[in-house]
Amino acid sequence: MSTATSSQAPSSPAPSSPAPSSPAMQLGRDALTQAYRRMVTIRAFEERLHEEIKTGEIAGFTHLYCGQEAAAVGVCEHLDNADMIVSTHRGHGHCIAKGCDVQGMMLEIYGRRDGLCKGRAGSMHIADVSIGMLGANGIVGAGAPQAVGAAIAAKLDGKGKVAIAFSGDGACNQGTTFEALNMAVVLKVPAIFVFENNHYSEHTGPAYATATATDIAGRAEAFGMKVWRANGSDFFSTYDAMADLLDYVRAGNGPAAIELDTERFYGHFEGDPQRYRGPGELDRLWETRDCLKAFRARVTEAGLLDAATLDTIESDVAALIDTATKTARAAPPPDPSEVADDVYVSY
Amino acid sequence: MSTATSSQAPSSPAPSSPAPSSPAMQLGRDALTQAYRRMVTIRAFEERLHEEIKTGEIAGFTHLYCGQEAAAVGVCEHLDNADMIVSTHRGHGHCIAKGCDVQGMMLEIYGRRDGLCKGRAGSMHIADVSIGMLGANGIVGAGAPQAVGAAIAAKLDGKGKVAIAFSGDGACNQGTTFEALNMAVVLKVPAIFVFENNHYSEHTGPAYATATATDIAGRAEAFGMKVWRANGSDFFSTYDAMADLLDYVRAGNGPAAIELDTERFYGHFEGDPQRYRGPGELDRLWETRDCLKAFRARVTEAGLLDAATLDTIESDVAALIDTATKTARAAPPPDPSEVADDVYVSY
Amino acid sequence: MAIMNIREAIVSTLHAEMARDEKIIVLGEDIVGGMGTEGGPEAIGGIWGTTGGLYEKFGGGRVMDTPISESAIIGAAAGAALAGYRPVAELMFADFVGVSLDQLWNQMAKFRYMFGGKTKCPAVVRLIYGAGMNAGPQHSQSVYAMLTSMPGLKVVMPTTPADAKGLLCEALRGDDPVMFFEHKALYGTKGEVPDGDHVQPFGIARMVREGGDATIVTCGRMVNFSEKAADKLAADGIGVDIIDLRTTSPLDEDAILDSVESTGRLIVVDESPPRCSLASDIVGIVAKKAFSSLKAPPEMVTAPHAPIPFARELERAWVPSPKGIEDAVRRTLAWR
Amino acid sequence: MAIMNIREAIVSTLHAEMARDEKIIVLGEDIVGGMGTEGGPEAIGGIWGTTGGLYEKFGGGRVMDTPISESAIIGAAAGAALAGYRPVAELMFADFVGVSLDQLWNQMAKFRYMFGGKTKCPAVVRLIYGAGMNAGPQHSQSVYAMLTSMPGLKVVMPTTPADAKGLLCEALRGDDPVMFFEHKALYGTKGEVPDGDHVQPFGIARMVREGGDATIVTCGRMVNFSEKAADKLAADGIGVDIIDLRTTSPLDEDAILDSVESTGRLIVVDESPPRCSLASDIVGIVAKKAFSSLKAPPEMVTAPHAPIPFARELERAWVPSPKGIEDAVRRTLAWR
Ligand SMILES: Cc1ncc(C[n+]2csc(CCOP(=O)(O)OP(=O)(O)O)c2C)c(N)n1
Ligand SMILES: Cc1ncc(C[n+]2csc(CCOP(=O)(O)OP(=O)(O)O)c2C)c(N)n1
Ligand SMILES: [Mg+2]
Ligand SMILES: [Mg+2]
Repeated sequence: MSTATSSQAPSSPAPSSPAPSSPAMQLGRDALTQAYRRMVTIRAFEERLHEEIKTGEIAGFTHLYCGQEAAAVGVCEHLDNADMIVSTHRGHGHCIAKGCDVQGMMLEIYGRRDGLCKGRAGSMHIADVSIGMLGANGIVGAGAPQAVGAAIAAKLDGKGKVAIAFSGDGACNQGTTFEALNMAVVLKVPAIFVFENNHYSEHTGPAYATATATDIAGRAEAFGMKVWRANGSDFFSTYDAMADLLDYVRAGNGPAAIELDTERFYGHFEGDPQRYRGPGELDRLWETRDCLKAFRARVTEAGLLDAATLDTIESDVAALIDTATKTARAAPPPDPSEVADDVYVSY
Repeated sequence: MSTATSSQAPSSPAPSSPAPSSPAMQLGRDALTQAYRRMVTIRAFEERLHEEIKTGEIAGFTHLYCGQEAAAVGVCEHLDNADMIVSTHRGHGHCIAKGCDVQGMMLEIYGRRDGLCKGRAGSMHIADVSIGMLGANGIVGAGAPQAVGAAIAAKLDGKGKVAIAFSGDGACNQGTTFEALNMAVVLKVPAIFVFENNHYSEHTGPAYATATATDIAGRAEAFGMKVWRANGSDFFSTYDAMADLLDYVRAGNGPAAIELDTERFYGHFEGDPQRYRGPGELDRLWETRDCLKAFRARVTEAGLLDAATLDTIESDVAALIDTATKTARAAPPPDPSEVADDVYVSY
Repeated sequence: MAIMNIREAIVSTLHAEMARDEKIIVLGEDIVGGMGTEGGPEAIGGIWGTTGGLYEKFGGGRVMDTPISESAIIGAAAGAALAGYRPVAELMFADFVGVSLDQLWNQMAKFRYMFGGKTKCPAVVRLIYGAGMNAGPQHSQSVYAMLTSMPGLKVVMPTTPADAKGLLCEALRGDDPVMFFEHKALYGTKGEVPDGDHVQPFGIARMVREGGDATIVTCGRMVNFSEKAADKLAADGIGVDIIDLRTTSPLDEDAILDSVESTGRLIVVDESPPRCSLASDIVGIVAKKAFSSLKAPPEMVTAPHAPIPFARELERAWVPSPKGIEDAVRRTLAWR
Repeated sequence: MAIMNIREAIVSTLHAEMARDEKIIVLGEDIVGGMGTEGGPEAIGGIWGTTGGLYEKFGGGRVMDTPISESAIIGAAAGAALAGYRPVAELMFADFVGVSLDQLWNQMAKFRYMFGGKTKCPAVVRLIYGAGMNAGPQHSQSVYAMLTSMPGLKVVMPTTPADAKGLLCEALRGDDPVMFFEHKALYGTKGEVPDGDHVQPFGIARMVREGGDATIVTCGRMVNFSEKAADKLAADGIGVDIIDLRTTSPLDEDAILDSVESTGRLIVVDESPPRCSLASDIVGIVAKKAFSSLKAPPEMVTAPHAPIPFARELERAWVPSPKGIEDAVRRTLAWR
């Protein structure tokens, strides 16, 4: 149904073998190292949060991105600070992939004074507009129209920049998402809709809540938009499809959409009993759809990076996250007297 | 693209020649007479309003349905009072086709005490829930979700009844419409979405505002819904497609959608200068897409009804509308002291 | 009389009422939980635990899990209500009125009036609201003032398990659209609940305690905070009347005016920013109708004019505090 | 000084400001009119005539006609503002906040605060509001109270052509989201408009007239109605202060309090239902901050707690009337 050849059918769980001309496989050592570092950073960040939350120190709702790292990184490795993204309630991965300061994020999630958003945002609203991260969002579907607006700006700036809206499979049932898809086509702006289909909308399967569960991209297509599909649990599949998609969009052909088939490895939010999962489901997912494992296998087999390099990245990142966490735990809280600051620029 | 054979491509303006097994052509004399009477009633009602409004007696915004009579009647002739419809800001035709009292409607549009809605609704909100007319609506796109709810009720009642949402080509850009399409499929309820594509959304052409202007039905299809297409300016084409569609929906197969290609013969609202129309456009439409002319030609040629019968219907209706209008003009206004009545059943 | 918390009172009342009236249907996001998964229906049973077992007992025809489409959820409730049913729609967070307001405000609230008083729209919308869980700026708001301002809607806010049952029964048996607010921080509140039929008519406030020195008018979680403040004041021999409004539309003006006429001092406590709030609404009514009874400026204890921040220290600073209420009472009493 | 009406003041200001600042962009439904038709762009030029010529002068890149998708319109404005532009989005009828509230309330209003004060969202939303055209229950509402209650938004409503220019310029040069209300019954109001640069800062009320016997606080079309009432009262030697708020957020409390402190009598006139309204908001502030100055119960002249009916006789009964205002003033003065 796609008007573009998809490097991977969304339903198949196995990592795809990249096209011979795979742009990802052409990446240099540094680029591959950075991609792996980013994915490992997301993984380590989330798994540490999973532990920290058990201590009761972290307040509010936290939605872990763990399992979907290849999606965020496979998309964002194509971007620079002038490209913009809008994220979701499950935004840590998008933030890290776009380059948000990990220490600032950890401080924010801990609700500290020096957090990226001064402790007002928490996990669900992290933003750093200065690097094109226009915000995680607690309202499902709210980001897509904002990406259209950012894309209007990008088009007027005329520098070939793009605006990307990350959405989940559940978000693609929200009216705002459809309005955004249609308006992006009408205004022919460089907006890109990335649908991360992780097969769950909270505790509900898309087979139930999404009339066309197996083909979310088809909905975008019905608005006359060119769409791609890829394996969101595989960096190479996602990166390659995005390379093709971005050539199309940056060339001024208007918006595009991509459906990324992926999995979340933890609950919808921390504390979720996950009774909706089948027996052995999580073990199977960790076994067959772990993007880090897939990446390691791919680059070592192809002789692009050696195991030692990857191990070093992992230990470096582990140290980084450990420091960030300890710093956050020890950091001072916000000053209650500032509760009503920054509501307006001037009032 | 349709999964059902469409008796008429939406783009072609000419009335379609009915399929040999045309259910409409099988209709008896009484049924045909009633269908024509209803279409003529809408036409006469609207053209009289067009004149009355010039006198300044009628307040507010009035959107005339004239030109689309075959759509409303081709759909509603299949319904009884237990089937439900929700309408739009351009609702007079749907009301009359569903059986609303014409005198009560005229009184309402004149803002009189004894109007169908006591003068509180005016042209844009006429309703008679007792006969399954759940209301015209001033908010574009608001009706579709309500039809899903009415369809939930119809499904629970288990009597094979349906709920129909009339929408325009412009309304199919509103998020609520998409949410309703998806939810109807998910809940598998007997909701029917009738898209009357009259090629204008206020002063804008669908080629501009609707990314897939030439194929609105395709949007419903993307939600996994079975769709039909027909000529909404031809009673026979619409009636036949709806017969097929209703067999499908009443059988419990879930929702369906139909795109009706039609034309509005007056402005978006009374007072609209219509400068967006092309030279001679209106003359051409009256010439080629007048559903009354088409009906008359069809039934007389086929010898189903004779010209005299049709003439009598027209003069009967003319008299009816004239009385309704004169009565409305002379009728008493609402009592201002009742301005805050009926807000609640009990408070 | 059984002892249960508000969550239990709501779920048991929904069970009982759905058994009583087959026209009652329930819809919302993840209210069943597990649809379309290996775990299957009821794997979770509702985010808030207020709809558990309904699907199993009454089936998917009457208990509908929906896509993430709040406008369609509320719109479907409006349509089903016009068609003769009694839908109970859940807005998982009251903040989601942002994506469904039209169907509440321009549709179900107006149908009866707009259609000439010839129809009714008996829909109940359950809105989970309020701060206290560090859910942040978009998941903690108290939107009752906005909905109270809208003619055609009734607005209800139980603070005890007994009222949760009584007010929900009244909502499900009445014929008008009801906005039923459930404070997420009060779900665990325990109390006695009358067995069998228990209907609490709207528009009748609950006199939480009578003290005579000043009148505290409040609702929701602020009732508890006001009691905390009252305990402190009692230690100094200061007695306050505490009025739990129960419903803000209709409003029990008499209860408010009677108390203020005897105390002459009014403190309104409202878990929301100050502008065009319930706090100013009550003060406006009292200033107009009990002007000469007022012995001191009415106090409004509200949150600041700011969004609700995430961090514990900030959220605590945002929400009106027992101390803030206590200080306000002392201010009114000290006023000369 | 040129004489023009409010409609002309708005369209000329948009032209001038867009020429001054290329970051200003405009979007909305049929604001160009004729897109995708044989008549072509500008065939109509906006339903309200407030955007005429913009497309021709500044092109489709900066002047965008949109589909009927209010959430996407406001959301796009929010996104473009974060991305460094100054979008001016039109809601053809203010009632359509019902289908776009989330992007106003939970998004653009909260960005700056929620994101740690490190960003700004300079979006201007033009809302055409108010009764008087028999547009019925869904096309006549004054939704300013709802938006005034929301921290992060500024709420503005000009009543003269000069203020239309001055306030719009301030909105387009400021860095916060502004809800710019245009009353459909005031578009034809004529008056002098300063040539060249004219910026009217927010939070400064306009003293329409000073009379000294009582204080009328109002905004929008009710300013005119209050003047009509004042003329009648003047004939009986009664002089009133009339305060046109100009902006309800920020609010010029000083202007209100100063006047009430000298008159001791307050009448708030508000074109909306009474509950949680701007009327009660003002009364609440005055009762709290000018308690001892008040010589009589504050009067709130509002619409009834009912939707806005269509028929002329009913709409006229719904909207506050000059007579109603006059009576309220006489009541406060007669009060002993
Ligand atoms: C408007 C709105 N409705 C409902 C919710 C509650 N909610 C938060 S996340 C979520 C599920 C989203 O599913 P999906 O889009 O697939 O994203 P995922 O959680 O899988 O990353 C829901 C229903 C919300 N935050 N906002
Ligand atoms: C939510 C909303 N947005 C905008 C409008 C203003 N409006 C009224 S009718 C209309 C055009 C509708 O076009 P279409 O759906 O094609 O119906 P038609 O007028 O052609 O019958 C618009 C934009 C409205 N009433 N409601
Ligand atoms: Mg998902
Ligand atoms: Mg149309």
